[in-house]
Amino acid sequence: MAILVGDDTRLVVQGLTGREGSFHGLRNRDYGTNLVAGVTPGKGGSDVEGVPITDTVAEAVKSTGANTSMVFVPPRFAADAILESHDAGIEVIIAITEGIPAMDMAKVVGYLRRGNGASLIGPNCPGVISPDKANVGIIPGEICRRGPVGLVSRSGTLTYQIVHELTQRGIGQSSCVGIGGDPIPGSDFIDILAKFEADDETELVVLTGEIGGDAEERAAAWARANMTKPVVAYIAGFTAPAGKRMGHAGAIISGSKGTAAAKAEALESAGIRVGRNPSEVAELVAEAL
Amino acid sequence: MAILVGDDTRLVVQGLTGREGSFHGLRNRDYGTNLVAGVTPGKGGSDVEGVPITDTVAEAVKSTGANTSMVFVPPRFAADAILESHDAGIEVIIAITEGIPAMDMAKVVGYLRRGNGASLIGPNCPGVISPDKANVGIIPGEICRRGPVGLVSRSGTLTYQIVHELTQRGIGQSSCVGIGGDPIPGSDFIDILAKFEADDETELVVLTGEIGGDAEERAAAWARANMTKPVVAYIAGFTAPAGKRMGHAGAIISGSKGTAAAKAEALESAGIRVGRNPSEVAELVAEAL
Amino acid sequence: MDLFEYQGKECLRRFEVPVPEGRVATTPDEAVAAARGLGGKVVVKAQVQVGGRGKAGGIKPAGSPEEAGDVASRILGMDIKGHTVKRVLVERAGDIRSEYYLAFLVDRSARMFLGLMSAKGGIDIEEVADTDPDAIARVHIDPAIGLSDFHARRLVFGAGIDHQARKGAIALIPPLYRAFVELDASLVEVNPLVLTGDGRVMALDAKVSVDDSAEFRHPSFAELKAAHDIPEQERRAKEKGLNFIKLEGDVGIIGNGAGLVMSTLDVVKAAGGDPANFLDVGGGAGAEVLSNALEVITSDRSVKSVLVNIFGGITRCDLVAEGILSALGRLDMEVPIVVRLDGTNAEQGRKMLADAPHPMLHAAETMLGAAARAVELAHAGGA
Amino acid sequence: MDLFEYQGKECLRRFEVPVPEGRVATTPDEAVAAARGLGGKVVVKAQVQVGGRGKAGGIKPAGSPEEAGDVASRILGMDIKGHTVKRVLVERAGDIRSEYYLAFLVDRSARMFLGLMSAKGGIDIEEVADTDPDAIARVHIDPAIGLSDFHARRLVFGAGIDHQARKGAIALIPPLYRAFVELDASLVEVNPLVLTGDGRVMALDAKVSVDDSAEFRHPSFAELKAAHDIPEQERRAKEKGLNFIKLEGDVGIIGNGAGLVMSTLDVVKAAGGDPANFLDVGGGAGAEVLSNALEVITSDRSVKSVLVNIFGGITRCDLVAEGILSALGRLDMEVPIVVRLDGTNAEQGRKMLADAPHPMLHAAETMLGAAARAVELAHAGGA
Repeated sequence: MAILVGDDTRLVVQGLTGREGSFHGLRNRDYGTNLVAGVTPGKGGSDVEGVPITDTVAEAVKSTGANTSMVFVPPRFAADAILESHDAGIEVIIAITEGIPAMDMAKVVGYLRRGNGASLIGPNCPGVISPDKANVGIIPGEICRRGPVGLVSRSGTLTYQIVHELTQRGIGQSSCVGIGGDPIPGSDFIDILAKFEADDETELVVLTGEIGGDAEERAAAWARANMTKPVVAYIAGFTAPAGKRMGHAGAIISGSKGTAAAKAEALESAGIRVGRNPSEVAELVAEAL
Repeated sequence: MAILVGDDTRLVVQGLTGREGSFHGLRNRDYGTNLVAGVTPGKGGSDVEGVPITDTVAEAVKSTGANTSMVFVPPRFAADAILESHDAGIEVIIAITEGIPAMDMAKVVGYLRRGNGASLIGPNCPGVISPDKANVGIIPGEICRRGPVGLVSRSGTLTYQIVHELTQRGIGQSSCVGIGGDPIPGSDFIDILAKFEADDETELVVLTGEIGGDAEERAAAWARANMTKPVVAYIAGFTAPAGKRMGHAGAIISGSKGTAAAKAEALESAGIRVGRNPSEVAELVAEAL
Repeated sequence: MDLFEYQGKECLRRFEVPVPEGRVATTPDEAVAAARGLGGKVVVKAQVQVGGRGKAGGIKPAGSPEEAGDVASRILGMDIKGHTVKRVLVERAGDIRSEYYLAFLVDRSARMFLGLMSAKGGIDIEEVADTDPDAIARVHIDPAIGLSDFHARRLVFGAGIDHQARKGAIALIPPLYRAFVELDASLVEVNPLVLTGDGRVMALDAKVSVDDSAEFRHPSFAELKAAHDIPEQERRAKEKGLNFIKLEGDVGIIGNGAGLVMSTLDVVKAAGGDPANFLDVGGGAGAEVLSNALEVITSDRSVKSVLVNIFGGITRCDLVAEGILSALGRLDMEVPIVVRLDGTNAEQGRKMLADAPHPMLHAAETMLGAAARAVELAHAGGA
Repeated sequence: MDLFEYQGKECLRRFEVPVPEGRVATTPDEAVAAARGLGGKVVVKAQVQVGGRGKAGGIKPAGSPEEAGDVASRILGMDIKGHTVKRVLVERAGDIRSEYYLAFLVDRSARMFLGLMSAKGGIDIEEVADTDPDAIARVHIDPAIGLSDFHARRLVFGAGIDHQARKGAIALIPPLYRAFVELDASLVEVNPLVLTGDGRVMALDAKVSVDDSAEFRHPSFAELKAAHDIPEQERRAKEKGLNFIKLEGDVGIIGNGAGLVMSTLDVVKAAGGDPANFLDVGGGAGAEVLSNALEVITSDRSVKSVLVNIFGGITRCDLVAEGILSALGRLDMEVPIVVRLDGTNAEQGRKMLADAPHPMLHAAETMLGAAARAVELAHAGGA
C-alpha cells in the first residue's frame, strides 16, 4: 500500500519548466514516478523531455488524469499554485517551495482543511517517497529501500540521515513523509500518523521532530490514544539556545514550551521511545520490529 | 420528533431588546418555546421580562445552554450576528432579518456550509414552527396544529395560507419551515426535504415555491432520487410578467428559465402533484394522506 | 438596480478597470462639447437599458464634434423598444481587433461567485451557451477565500483568448472582480471586452447590476438611482414604502408578502380577471401603509375593483382594517373593495369592518372567494 | 524580524491604530527638539528589544524639553541586559486610567489567528495566563473569513474591559487586525493598551514581529531591518546567504538543513564538545556557498575545529567537496576540518577529497564518528 504516493500516482509538476522543477521532476520520473504533465501558464502545448505542458492544472487533470501535484514555483506564487491544484480536484498536493509567507499559508491551509479532503504536504518540505513505487520531491531515492517502516519528519536532511541509518541496517521503508518545518504545515504529524496506522504495509513509525511549537506533544497524545503500531521518535535541538531562530521558522524556543527535553518527555510518557541520535533511532527500530 | 425546533430548543434571540425582537421573541415564549436568553452588546446583565440579556452569544451559550438562535438585528449587522452564533456553537440559526446584502450572505452561507454542520434558516424568512412544541420566528402559532405534514416554503404569508387551508381540513403539521426568498438562502429545499424524509413524525411534505432561480427544479430532481414520502407542491407566479422583480429578490424571471410553468413541469415529471391554488394543495394533501 | 452603461463604466473606472474615455450628453450641444473634449473620432451611444441598441440605430460613429452633435440630435429622443433615449454616451473611438465576453455573477445554486469568459464576444452569451457551451470558460470562486490569480488564468486560457490579449485580460480580471464585490453587484458583464489595435484590453460595454439591499454602505447608489425613470405611480408607491408594479388589467391587488400577492394574481387570473398591479405591503404593515396602498391603486382610472388579501403574521389584521376604514373616510372611493382577512387578529379586523358598513366595502371569507368576487365586481363595473 | 517599539508604532499608525504622538532621537539634542515639537510633558523611552526596560531605568518622564534632553543623555548608551541603547522614543505623556492587554498572533495548532485580550495589562501576559487564565479572553479567527465585528465584542466583553473603554477598544480592534494581516505579522502585541484620562483608548506600547518571508511584498521591511544591529560575523554570513548563529563553543559546525544541523549540535555536545555556531547552508548549496561558509566560520578565533556534516539531497556532495577544496586553496586554514559526506553524489565527493589530501582535512564515515573526531581535534587544538 504505502501512503500518499504510490503506483496510482499521476504527477503534475507546477513549475516543471523551471530549473529546479525540471531537475527534480525528471529525477522523480527516472525513479519510476508516473509524471504525466507540467503546468506553466503561457507554455501550454510545449513539452519538457516529452512531458506535456499545460497552462492550468485543470487542463492537466482533464487531459492527463493527474491526481497528485508537486509545487515548485517561487514563494510569491506558491499559495496560488496550491489553491489552483485544490480547485482542480488534485488529491495530494506536495509543496516543496520554501519561504512562503505564513499569512498565505494560514489562509490556504485553513481553507483546504475545510474543503474536499485533499492532502497538502509541506510547504518547505522534501516531499514523499514510497520506495520502489513513487518519489515526489527531493528525497534521494537511492538511500531508501522498500520495507515496513513509515517515517514522518519536520526536517529534510535529518530524515535522510535516519533513512540512511535504517537502510544500512537492512530495514526498509513503506513511505517517508517530510511535512516541513514551516509554522503552518498543510499536514501535521497526526495527519500522517493516522495514514500510517491505516496502512497495511507499515508496521512501525518513526517520528522526527524538532524544537518549537507543540506539534510533537500533540502527536504524542494522539498516538497514545489512537495508535496500535509502535512509534519511535527523534527530536533535534536539545542543545539549541533559547530564543534563537534556527533555520526552520518552527524552530524557536520560548520559555519552557517547545524545548527538545519537553517534547522527548511528552513522547516517552506516551510510551514512545526516543533515540538520542539518528543511529540510536535506527537501533530502537531494529529492536522493536 | 419534528425538525429544527422542538422540545429541546433552547432559544437565544439576537436583538431581543429591540421592538420587533422583543415582540416576537416573547410571543415565541408565550407559544411555549424555551426562550433562555437575549443578546444585545452593552446590555449584558439586564433582562427583558425575565429573560436574561448577555453581551455576546458565546456568553449566552455558556450561561444558559442556548442551542438555537433567532436573528432579529438590522440588515447591516445581520451577517455578523449569524457568524457570531455559528462561532459560539449554536446548532440552528434562524435569521428573520430582511434586506441583508447578497454579498454578505454569499460569504456567510458558503462559510457555514463548509463548517460545523449548523443549520442556517433564512434570512428574510418567517422562521420555523413545530406545532405544540416550539415556534421560532413570526409564523402565527394559532393557525397551526400538530400532525403529519411537513411544510417548506420560500414565502411567508403564502405558507400561512396553506397551513390555514390544511388546519381547516383538520390536517396538522410536523414542522413548517420558511426558508426565505433571498437569492442565497442558508438552507434550500433539498436541505429541508432531507430532514423531513428522516423525520419520524412527518408523513408527507408540502413544498411551496415561486418563480425565479432553479431551487424548485433541483428539489424535484433530488426528491425523485431520494424521497420515499409523498410530496405535494405549489408554485406562485404563473401570471407574473417576465423581467419584473416582485418582492423577493428571487422572484425574477429571465427567459424561459425559472418560470412557474417550468417549475411545475419539473415537479410533476418527478411525480410530485402540483396544486393550482392553496386550496387545491390542501385537497391534494388530504387525498394523499 | 441595473445601471446605465455610462454609470457602470464610471463605477468600473474607479476600480481601475480599463474603459474607453467618454462623457455623457443630454443635448446635441453637450455631445459636440464632449466630442471636442475627447478629440478625434468618437462613438455616440444611446443610454437605454435594453438590448439591440446598435441594430435600432442607437449607436453611431462620428468623425468630428459637429457630426457628433448631428448624430446625437438623431439619437436623443429616439424610442428603442419602448425606451426613450434621454442621454447619450460620447466615447473615444478605437479600432477593435477582437471581441470577448467576461462576467462575474452570483451563482445561487452553488452559493458561490461564478466567473464566465468566452472568446466569442459581442453577441448574446445565452446564444453561445446554447450553441457552443464549450466556448465558455467557467470558474467558481468561493466568496470566503476570494479571487486568486489562478482563477484569472483558468478563465483566459480556458476561453482560448488570443495570445496578444492574454496578459491584458489576466490583468483586468482582478480589478473587475474587486468592482463586483465592492460594488455589491449581482452582475458585472463586459460584452464585448475588446483587444484594440494598439494591443490594449478594455471594457467596451458594461452591464452592472447592484444590490439595493446594500445601499446602506453605498451612498452613491442614491445618486445612480436618480438617473432612472420610474413611472409616476410606481415612484409615488415607492415613496410610501410600497413594493408596487403596474400591470395591464383592471383588478387592483393588495396583499402582504410577495408570495401571497403572486398567488393572488394567479387566482384572480384563474377566476377570469386581469390584475391591474402587484402590490406587496410587506411585513408588519400598519394602518397608514394600507391606507396609502388603497390610495395608490385607486388613483389608477383603469382599476375597476380592488382585492385586499391579507394573511396576518407579523401584520395585524386590526391595523389593516383600520387602514381600510381610514382610506374610505379620506378618499372618494369609486370602486368596490373586496377584503379578505385571516391570521393575526383577523376576527377583530373583520368585526371592525362589519361594524362600519360602506357601500364599496365587501367582505370575503376565503382567498378563492375573494378573488371570484373581485373579478365579478370588476366585470360589472367595466360593463 | 522583531520591530523596535517606534517602528511597530509607526506601522500601526499607518493602519489608524491610535498611538501616542512621538519622535525618535539618537542624541540628547534631538530629544530636546522632539520634546519641543511635541510640547508639554513627554516620556523618554529606551529603544531596545528586551523586557524590563522600565525597571532598568530606560523609561523616564520629562516635564520640559531641557529635561527631556537630560533624561535622554542618561538613557542613550545605557546597557540594558546586554542591549546598548542607541535610540530613544520621545512621546507625548498622557495620564493613564487603566491598562489592558491586546494581541493578535498565529495559532499554529489551530491553523487560525488568535486574538487575546485581558483587563490585566501592563504586566507579563504569561504570568496572567499562569495565575488567572480566565482573565484572558481568546477568540480564534479563520483567516479565510477574517475578522468580524463579533470577534471584537467577544474580546472586549470577554475580558471585562471597563465600561468607559469598551467603545474605544472595540473600535481599535479592526484596524489592529488589519495591521496584523497586512503587515504579514506573526505577532502584534499591545501591552499596555490604555484608557487615558480624557477617555481615549490607545496603544501605549507595541511589539510587532513581521515575517521575513513576506519581504517581497513589503519594500519597507528592508528599511526596518536597517535599524537592527546584527553582529559583524552574522551580518557577513547573511550577506553570503548563510543561515548563521554564533554560539559560545569552539567546534565550528556546517551542515545542510536546519534539522540536521541541530542534530549535529546535539551529537557534538553529547561527544563532550561545545559548538561554536549553527550554520545551515540550506538546500542545493553549491561550491561557492560551502567555501564561504568555511571562511565565515574560520574567521572566528575561538573556533578550534570544524565539522562539515552534509547529507546530500538537493545538495550535491561533489559540489560540497569542490567548495571545501576551494576554501582550502584560498584561505590560510589553521584549524582541522572534519568532513562527512553522504547522499547525492557522496562517493564522488569523498573521492575528490581523498584525491587532494590536505593536512587540515579529515574524512569521517559516519555522523557520530565525525562529531567525535571534531571534538577530539578541538580539544587537542585548544590544549
